[in-house]
Amino acid sequence: MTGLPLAPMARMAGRRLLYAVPVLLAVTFGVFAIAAASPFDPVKAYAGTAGFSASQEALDQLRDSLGADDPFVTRWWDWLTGVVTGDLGESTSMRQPVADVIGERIGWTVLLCAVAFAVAIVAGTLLGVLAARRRGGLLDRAVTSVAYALEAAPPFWLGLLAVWLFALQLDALPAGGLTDTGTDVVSFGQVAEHVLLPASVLAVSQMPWFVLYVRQGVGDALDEDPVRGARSRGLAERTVLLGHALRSGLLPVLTLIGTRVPELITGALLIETVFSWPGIAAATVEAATSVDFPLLAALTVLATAAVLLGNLLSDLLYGLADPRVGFDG
Amino acid sequence: SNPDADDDSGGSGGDGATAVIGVSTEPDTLSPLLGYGKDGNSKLFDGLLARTADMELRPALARALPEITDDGTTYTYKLRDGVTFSDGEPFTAADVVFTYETILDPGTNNPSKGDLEAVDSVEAEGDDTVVFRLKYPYAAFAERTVLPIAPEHAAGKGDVNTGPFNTEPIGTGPYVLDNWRKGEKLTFSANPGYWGGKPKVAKLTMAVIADDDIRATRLRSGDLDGAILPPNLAKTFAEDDDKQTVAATTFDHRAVTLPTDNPVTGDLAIRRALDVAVDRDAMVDKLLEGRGKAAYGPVPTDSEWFAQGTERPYDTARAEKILDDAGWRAGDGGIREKDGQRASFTLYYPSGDKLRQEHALAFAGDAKKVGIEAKVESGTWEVIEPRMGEDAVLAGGGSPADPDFDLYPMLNSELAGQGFNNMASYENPDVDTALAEGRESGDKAERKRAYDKVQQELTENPGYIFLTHIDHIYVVADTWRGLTTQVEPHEHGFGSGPWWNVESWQPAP
Amino acid sequence: MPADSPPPLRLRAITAGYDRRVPVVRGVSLTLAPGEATGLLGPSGCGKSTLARVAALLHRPDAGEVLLDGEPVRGWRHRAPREQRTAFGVVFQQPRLAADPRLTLSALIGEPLRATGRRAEAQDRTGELAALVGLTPDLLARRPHEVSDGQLQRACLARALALRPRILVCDEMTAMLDASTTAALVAAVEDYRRASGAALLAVGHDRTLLERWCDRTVAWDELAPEAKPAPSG
Amino acid sequence: MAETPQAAAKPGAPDGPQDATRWRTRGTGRKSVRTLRVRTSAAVVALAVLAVLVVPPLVQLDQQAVDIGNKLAPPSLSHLFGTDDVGRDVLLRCVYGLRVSLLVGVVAALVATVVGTAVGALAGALGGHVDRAVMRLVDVFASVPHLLLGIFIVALFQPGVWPVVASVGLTHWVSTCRIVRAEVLSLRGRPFVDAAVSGGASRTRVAVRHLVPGVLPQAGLAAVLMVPHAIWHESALSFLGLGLPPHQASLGAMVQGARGALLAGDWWPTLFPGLFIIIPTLAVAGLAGAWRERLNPRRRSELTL
Amino acid sequence: MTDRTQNPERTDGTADAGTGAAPLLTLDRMSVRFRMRRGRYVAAVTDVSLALAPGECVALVGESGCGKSVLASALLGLLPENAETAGTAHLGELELLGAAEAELARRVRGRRVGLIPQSPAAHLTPVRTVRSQLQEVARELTGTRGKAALRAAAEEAAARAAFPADHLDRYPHELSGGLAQRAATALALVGGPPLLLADEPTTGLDRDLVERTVDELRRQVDDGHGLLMITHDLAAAERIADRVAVMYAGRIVELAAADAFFGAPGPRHPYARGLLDALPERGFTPIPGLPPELGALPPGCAFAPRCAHATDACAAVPALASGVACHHPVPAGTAPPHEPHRRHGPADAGEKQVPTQRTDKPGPPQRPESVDAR
Ligand SMILES: Nc1ncnc2c1ncn2[C@@H]1O[C@H](COP(=O)(O)OP(=O)(O)OP(=O)(O)O)[C@@H](O)[C@H]1O
Ligand SMILES: Nc1ncnc2c1ncn2[C@@H]1O[C@H](COP(=O)(O)OP(=O)(O)OP(=O)(O)O)[C@@H](O)[C@H]1O
Ligand SMILES: [Mg+2]
Ligand SMILES: [Mg+2]
Repeated sequence: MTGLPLAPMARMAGRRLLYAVPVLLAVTFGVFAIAAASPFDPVKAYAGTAGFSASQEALDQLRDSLGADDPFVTRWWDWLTGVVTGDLGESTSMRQPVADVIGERIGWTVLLCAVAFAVAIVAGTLLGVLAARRRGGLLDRAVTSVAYALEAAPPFWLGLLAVWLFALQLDALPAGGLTDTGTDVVSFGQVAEHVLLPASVLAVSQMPWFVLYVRQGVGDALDEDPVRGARSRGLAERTVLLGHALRSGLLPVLTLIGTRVPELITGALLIETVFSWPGIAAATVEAATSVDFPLLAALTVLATAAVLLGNLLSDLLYGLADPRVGFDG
Repeated sequence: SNPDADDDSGGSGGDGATAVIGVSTEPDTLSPLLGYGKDGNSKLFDGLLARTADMELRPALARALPEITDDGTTYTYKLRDGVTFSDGEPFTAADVVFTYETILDPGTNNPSKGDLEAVDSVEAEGDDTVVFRLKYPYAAFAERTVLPIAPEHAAGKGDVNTGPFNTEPIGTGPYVLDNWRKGEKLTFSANPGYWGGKPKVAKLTMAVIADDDIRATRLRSGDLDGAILPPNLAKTFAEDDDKQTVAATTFDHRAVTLPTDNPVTGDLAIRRALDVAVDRDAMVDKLLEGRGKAAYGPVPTDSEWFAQGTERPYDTARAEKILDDAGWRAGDGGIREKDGQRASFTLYYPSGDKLRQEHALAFAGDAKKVGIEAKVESGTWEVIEPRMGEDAVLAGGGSPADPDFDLYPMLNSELAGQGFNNMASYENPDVDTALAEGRESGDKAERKRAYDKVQQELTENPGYIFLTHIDHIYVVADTWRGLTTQVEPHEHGFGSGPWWNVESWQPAP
Repeated sequence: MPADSPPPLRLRAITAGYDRRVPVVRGVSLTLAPGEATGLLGPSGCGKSTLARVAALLHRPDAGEVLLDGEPVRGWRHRAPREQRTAFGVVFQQPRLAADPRLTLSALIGEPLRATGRRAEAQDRTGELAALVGLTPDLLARRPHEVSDGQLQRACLARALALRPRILVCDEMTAMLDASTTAALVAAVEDYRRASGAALLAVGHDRTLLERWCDRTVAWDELAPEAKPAPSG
Repeated sequence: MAETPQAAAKPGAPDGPQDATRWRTRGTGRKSVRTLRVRTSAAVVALAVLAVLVVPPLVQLDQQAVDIGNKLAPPSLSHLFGTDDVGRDVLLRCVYGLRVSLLVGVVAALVATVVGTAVGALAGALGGHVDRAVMRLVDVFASVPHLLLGIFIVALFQPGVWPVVASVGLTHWVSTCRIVRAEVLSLRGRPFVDAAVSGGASRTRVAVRHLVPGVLPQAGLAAVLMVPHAIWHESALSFLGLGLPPHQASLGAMVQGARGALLAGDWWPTLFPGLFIIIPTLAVAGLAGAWRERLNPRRRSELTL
Repeated sequence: MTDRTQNPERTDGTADAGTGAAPLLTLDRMSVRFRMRRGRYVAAVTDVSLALAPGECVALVGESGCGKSVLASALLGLLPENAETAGTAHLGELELLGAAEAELARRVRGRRVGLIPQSPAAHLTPVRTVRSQLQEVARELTGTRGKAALRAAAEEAAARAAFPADHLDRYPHELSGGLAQRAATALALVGGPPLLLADEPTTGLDRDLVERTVDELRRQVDDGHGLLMITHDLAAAERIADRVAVMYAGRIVELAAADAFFGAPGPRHPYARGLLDALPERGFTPIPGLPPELGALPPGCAFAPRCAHATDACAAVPALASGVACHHPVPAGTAPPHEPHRRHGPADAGEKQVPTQRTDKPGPPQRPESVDAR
């Protein structure tokens, strides 16, 4: 009858959109500032190995032509005014317009992250519920121990292990790339097969938080009166777990959806490198260390947008999931 | 930019072999104007000259080796006829002039334009002759003209620094670019109209795999046909029947800089003691799994430029004697002292470089045995660079083409402390003189004498402790015959490895 | 108590609710005379608890005025000065929800004292209050889920009395309790009121009880002429 | 919940109503297992702390002692955990590495948890405009990719423990903050908060006494997860070439640096530091789990240490 | 306290129900205790024996904290982990106290035994609307499928419990106390269980609603369902119950037919009399003394410390004999404390409860001198 409380949700989304502007300004300014303060030298980075033997004159010329001596505020302002007119600038480290750099790669990163995140959330929630069902039981102990252990395992390390196991020992999945090395044809089947391993590794590296928070939330909820009430009504164990305990214990999990986005990006950054995935995250480190301001700014904006969206999504979801919280943020 | 835009690769499966090669980095650009392929073997392009397996220059787009006149200041190249770019346009002298002039243009962000510093002017004389005039006689100049030639009609359009030519190159080379999916791979197919004949390997893929271990694993899983690997991983393929290991000898050295301004590393006795205290053979054996050579200078022992007799055997007793004689006496914790100065210095290596870390640790271990402490620290180049004047650095480098390329910037006192040139601020007037002689003389014997002198001086006053020359190791599937390598420089990009001449590979019978 | 002193609590034309468009309480006025016990009867769901929360400065009304000792109240909840908030002792309708599950009963009872910086008294006063409401010592160390609802309600009453409020608001305080306990707690409240002269607003459904307990019992519809009929009829 | 009841868990206690009564409980009597686990965890943590505090100053061995002639020696009596690829003793480096990694992990986790809980509780408890403003500020922190900030911080200073700690601590409080805030938002409308307000509690008091205890389990979980996470974060930085210098052996970097050796079949330089990360992590998690159970008012009465 | 040598008298069983049918629920010396720290125990329910026939309603009354709710929870296996049980509780063939969790969950709760929990607001899942919880129960217990059918089922259940339909889409925290109570009742009625345990089903309800609820429950009983109604609302108990069980400190101390209990001759146990006397329409005087500590019960009769009639005999636990467990029961036939009460039935449904006339307005109840129990 009532459906979703669309009006307050829309108001919240609108408010967030307004706030996004100062947040984006602050973040990009901050990134320009720290990048400028960092000892990385755009000229050396541009020159790469050639820089070691380059003559001072050549370097000076390069410095001049890259505008590397301009104060960062100027560069930020230039970038900003450029962006307003639709010009994202040109990436010095990729020798390409920023729009091209991003356009070519962003889709694959989104695909990887989306699949991984979905898997992490669904599988993490399921495992967490199963573990919480019998706290202290064998399954619980196994799942929690593995979760903690995984949290200590860096994604690139998991990636290596996964490649070793699935590509080498079992020969079940391709070890990297977007398509088979021998072909350039991007077909659905190829991509689906190739995304499986990197996405799983990324998902597994994200899973511990979901598993443990679901376990904690559901476990606590199981001890409380509402679950007692649900049990007394004769609901099936599954309904009690999913419909009551999980629903009550879901709040932190929904919050995680927002807060794990930065971790997801960090993870993607490493996973893309390990699996030769042609996405954008791997370019972040290069953009940062070569102080490629236009690219760095664009990537930061993307990351910020992802984070803000994730947070908005989780805030909306927990307004829906817990009516006591509401859509006030 | 659509990833699946060009797909003419499907048909090539039938009419030719394919090769998939794992490389660790991808190029920033494929435009020669910004430095791609400047040392030759660029696959997509040709230079005026090219190198043979023995690093001899041979004609490529030029019909013959250049004619050198005016006391070595004028180089005249006659161009090959009938060469076309892969888009069908003919190759002319104008393209050569365009290429060199664009690189030298101050607006072009080509960091290695210093290589062409000697060039005064480039002129076309007719369609098939190009004349380079130099500011000063430069014996090694011909070596620079392996630089790839870009077509004026294609590369001249758009911004040279960020234009589309960077990612969609057109050249005269044996291969054309099919597709470049950044971060994943580059695929090439054989250029059917290649002036040198269509290559047997019809399709060439360079898969970008940054991590050594992953590269090794993918090679093992059959995903790759060949890859460059560090020695310890290459070793794991030794027993593999369908893999061959190809080791390229190199000029790629690892050395510890001993800054002159540091009271410890600047001390001659310390330098000489360290020079004989390091167990180079053990390093080759253990760190490189035997894939390399002990280094006594930038020039490897098997180079024709090596000054015979300058090898220094490992001799801790001698090192201790040198130190004792110089007044460095054992002090606290086994570290020597002299006039209140502890024989201790800091040794940086660039963080993340495992091989250098191992060299640094091994060096420190050896130094400790004779009572000298090298405190190993790591840092990014940004951290290291300002400290190079006082602290030792585990440096690397090496370029096989000509001894001048290495020795001059490394040892010339004029370049002391300038960027990464002469990192140890080495100052030795005799060396300076010899370097100038070697650089300017056109006579090979004369040059050899000069460089011998330099190497001799290094034994007397080692400003760097050279440790090893590192072989570059490639593991390749056994489906190919007659793989060779060139002598490789420190940097090994696309043009190195057994695939330096992939265009002439023959499939195994 | 001087007769001309202003009423300790006066609600004037209060409109309150949880959605401005459909207020639950409309135009309700109610005055508590000094020392007087007022019983409030009304059908379930009509807004009694809401009104009680407004009166205790816990819920901001949409319109209308609350006068405390003749002074209009300007802020609600934390915006109200502490003296105003603590002038009320509130016993909530549902003890299970009104008790922090993490506190033992003795902490629960002593909490207002600690919160207002009277930590020193807390220990003694807790014991006193517990005895007053008939909580045996073994219960004091337990947490809410380890005691029965009635026992918890006793603790909540003790908590409400901890700061010696001038006005007691008891929202269905005895609904959970058996007759004997009801009588005992009412006696405890009355003892307290006799000693302190506090006014009382007792919300309930039991006319007999309220009439027996209070000086005056009002029905909900008497308070707000225009109030719509209670949703549950 | 027990699936099967257990008959007569205990004979009637002397003060029970009937000595001869046969009592059954629906609990599974897992308490003893739990107690054992908590004790083991405590022992492991104590051992780790002891190792970290006592061994390095006591042993005075040079963990950097390089002996390339003896590289990748398998575990033996002279090197219990074998040697790594430049011949350093793995056991000794594990102990030193534990020191650095625990320092990085624990300090970063503390920073993240304390800052996150404080800010989250503040925003959640105050609500309204304060909440919005604070949370947007938090968004700013959350938006700079963690590793990026880490790279900048580490590059800005020399690689070392404190930059790494800062780079982990400064970014990771955000998730704790949001988790705490969400939970506080949900808690602060509960009737027991009304009761506290009416009892004269100030905003801070409400937050500290009623809201924060309610979110401590969540915050505590984040804290525990942060320890191994910080360890991996450090190793991710070393993966990118920005980790700790070699004289500060860190477990994460040891594991990640020994990948090649593992592929070549030499497992010890990977396995032992890996275990040195995982076992203390599990022990800390075990203790923290017990602590969280103690926070849970419904489980508290059952748990004894 | 070990003098319980005689067989515990089989309490009067189903005779009163007048149906002669096999009992629906039979409790035999059922006990529940809680394990506390330091090896101490709280004896919440002790040796309760009781039978409940189909079509019968037993009202369980007693002082707050005497163990009523624990008894109900125990029957559904919903006790916390530190609880231990003894004795038996048979629901037909099934022994409830020892039954497996799966058995209880799948076949007993909601289907054969319904529970209206005390503190209903706390027992609703806070993050879901009343409607969704009602529909869920309907789907699981009655197998109703389809959107429309579920809606109808939910609305019907709500109507039975007098829960207003326009409040169905609210979340539990948006309900008033009375609304939550009705929601809980509606939820328990959905499955139509043969045995209903109603723990204070009328708290927070006004008189009209109490009557509607009680009548609805009575209708269930008249349809042959059994009802164990735990209540403090003696008027409601009187209106609905066939028999009254009075519990004190975990034991049933009196078990009597409702008319006899509320009318003549009235309760026989001193505690029960005190309870009735405490009603506001009667004396409004609490029973003196503090409620007993269940963790440290005195040997013998737990009520003795507060009992005016206590003698040395009370040092032994009195057995429940002919409906009362007391060494000095008020003899049957003593004048009832007050005027006769009405029985339930449609005839008097509309009749308003007439409060005890009060000749003069009495002051607030005086706190009696407490009898020091310690
Ligand atoms: N937090 C809330 N949000 C929305 N509506 C609410 C909220 N709390 C109560 N209501 C609604 O306001 C109305 C009045 O509730 P209130 O609790 O004041 O009633 P009450 O008179 O105390 O009833 P009862 O006697 O049943 O306790 C009810 O319809 C209830 O559903
Ligand atoms: N989990 C528990 N641990 C220890 N003691 C408990 C626990 N739950 C209940 N008790 C004790 O058991 C006794 C019986 O509680 P119960 O809830 O059954 O009382 P009740 O008769 O329902 O009272 P009320 O009328 O107040 O609801 C009480 O004295 C209570 O303190
Ligand atoms: Mg109410
Ligand atoms: Mg109860």
